[in-house]
Amino acid sequence: MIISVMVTGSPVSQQSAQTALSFCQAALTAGHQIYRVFFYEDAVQLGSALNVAPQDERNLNAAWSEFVKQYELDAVICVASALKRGILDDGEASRYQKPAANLAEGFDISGLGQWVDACLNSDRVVSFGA
Amino acid sequence: MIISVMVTGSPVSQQSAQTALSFCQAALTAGHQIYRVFFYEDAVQLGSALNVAPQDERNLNAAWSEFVKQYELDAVICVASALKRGILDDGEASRYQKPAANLAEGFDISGLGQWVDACLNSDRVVSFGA
Amino acid sequence: MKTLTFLSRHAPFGTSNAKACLDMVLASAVFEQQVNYIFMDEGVWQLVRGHEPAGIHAKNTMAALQALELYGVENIFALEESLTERNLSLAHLQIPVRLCTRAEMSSLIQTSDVVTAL
Amino acid sequence: MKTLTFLSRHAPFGTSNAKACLDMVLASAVFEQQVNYIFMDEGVWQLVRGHEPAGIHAKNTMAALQALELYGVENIFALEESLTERNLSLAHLQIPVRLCTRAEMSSLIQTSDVVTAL
Amino acid sequence: MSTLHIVSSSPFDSNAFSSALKTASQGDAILLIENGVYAAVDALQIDNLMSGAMPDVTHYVLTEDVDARALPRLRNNIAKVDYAGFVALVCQHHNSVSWN
Amino acid sequence: MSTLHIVSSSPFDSNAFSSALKTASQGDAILLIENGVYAAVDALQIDNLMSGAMPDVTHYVLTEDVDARALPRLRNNIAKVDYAGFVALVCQHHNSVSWN
Repeated sequence: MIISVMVTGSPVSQQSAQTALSFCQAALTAGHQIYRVFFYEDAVQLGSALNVAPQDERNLNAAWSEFVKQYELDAVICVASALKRGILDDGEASRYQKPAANLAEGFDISGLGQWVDACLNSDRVVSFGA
Repeated sequence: MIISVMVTGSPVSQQSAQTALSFCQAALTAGHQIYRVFFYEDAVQLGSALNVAPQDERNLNAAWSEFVKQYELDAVICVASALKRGILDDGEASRYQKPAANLAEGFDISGLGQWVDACLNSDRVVSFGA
Repeated sequence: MKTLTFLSRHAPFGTSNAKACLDMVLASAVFEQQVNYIFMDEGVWQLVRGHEPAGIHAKNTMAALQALELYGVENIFALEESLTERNLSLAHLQIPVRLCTRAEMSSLIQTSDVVTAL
Repeated sequence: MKTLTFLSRHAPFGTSNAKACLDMVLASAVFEQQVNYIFMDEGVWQLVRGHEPAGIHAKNTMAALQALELYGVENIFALEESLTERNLSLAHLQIPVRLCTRAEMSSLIQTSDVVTAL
Repeated sequence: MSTLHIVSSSPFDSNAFSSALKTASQGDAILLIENGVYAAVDALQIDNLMSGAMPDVTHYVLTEDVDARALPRLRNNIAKVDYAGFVALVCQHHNSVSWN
Repeated sequence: MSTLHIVSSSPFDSNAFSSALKTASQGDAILLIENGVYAAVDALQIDNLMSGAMPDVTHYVLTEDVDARALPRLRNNIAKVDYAGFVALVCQHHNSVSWN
């Protein structure tokens, strides 16, 4: 089946981004296809390349970034959510005259329409987090 | 009185950082002294200099940054919370070999001990958000 | 055309859930899909007339809710038992909504292609 | 010396509240203050023996809880009615805690200099 | 020695208000802010929570949060305070607990 | 046509499980994950919620989340699934609702 996944919870203070990653890995293992992963609201912080995890804890940002790169997944960070939270790619950083960009590899910043498009083109859709 | 304030909620997805700012402004207006404001957990995102607010919405990061600069307040971002969420000053960015720092003006990054110290040196302590 | 149903379950202002749901509804409307927008649980507080959020520096989203019809979002519901639990009636609400029972809501959910609760 | 009381009201793993509260307790202990650590409401789930969070890639914080005494944190309480509501008893718990009634907890709160609920 | 209990979550979907209510001692105060102000509405579910509440605990609600949400009707015996009143309540009580 | 209701918040401090329970139709399934697994424990408060529940709705719980939290005793008639089972449940149902 073709599956799309939305994540909305904060990756550090809520479990949902971890649950979503395990779900996506299990979906691929079962032979399903992931059409798109969409990060909305606090979940856009998963796209930060600046985070540093404690040595004895999993770096969930890095795990997600590696996962989407390995399987060449379409991983979209909602632009409206990202701007409000200071997650920027080079284009947005330059547009808003900010001193740096911080988007990790593997993610694209785009609009909510990408999520609606995913809903229209997937057999199943699952949301994680609040 | 000498008052310290802790903020823990996400500045974008929860109201608590807004409430805390209004509370601090009212405390100063009433003639009280603010010993320290401590940002913990998701509230450390208030220290990001990269955020961009929609034109018709208040930029709460900028409002807090201006407030602490105007009154020369001691505004501390918890280092453990900040590293996990990718909020870095120049020192942390260089220590962890990250390509950029993103801490806004007016904030310092330091440890939880700064909050305990605030508890010991304040007449009143109030927490906002969770 | 697909049927996209949104369950808005959270109060306005305290968290960003209400606004996040509204933005999704508006984005879906642009794609000219069949959209159901259901206010339930704490979400029904979003509909109460007279919001004045200037004192908490928040944006009043009532104008956007009122403009939904212009965007082609016409199926706007409020779960009747959620209103009743909160001692609210249609007279308290600023925008016209259809009341629905729990069974009607369950049926809307079951016949949707995608359901998003925010 | 001040009395700092911490109310840990949230379950482990689902959110970071439990860990955030524990870190604060440890930081307070370093300052050699009088610390009360009270588990109540959903927080009592943190004490249940046998956590195996490897499957959700989370860290087991039980060792840190067990080490609290070494840090001088000796006043660890669980609210009795929170355990009862969840069908839990002392036998389910991994670390030794003192049971307290609601009235005893209220009294601990009133005689504290600072109370932090997380 | 009395405590100010600050409640910021709605009683319709969180146990914060209920827990504060059961914990408050005589002479304490409860201040409802943010989504906590929904605990000030006149509704059966709130009455039920209040029925076992300690007497002699004063309830306050933050005006700015009530106005933002346009609460239709408040239950009896709730005093409104603005942010200046919030600060005054913090100073009048020995300590505070924030229930989220 | 049936729906998978995914509940991720604890019934002891959120209305998510209660709301899912009241919304689920015959033939639907409820999957408890994250803090939602506390709705699987054998306790009076959960029994009370369940008493008005629709029959013929299957309840599942995510094994990894149960193990992490070491739930002492589950109520009857709950099936355990792992992440592979979670994916299978999503595919078996026409759509899903995530209750947080």
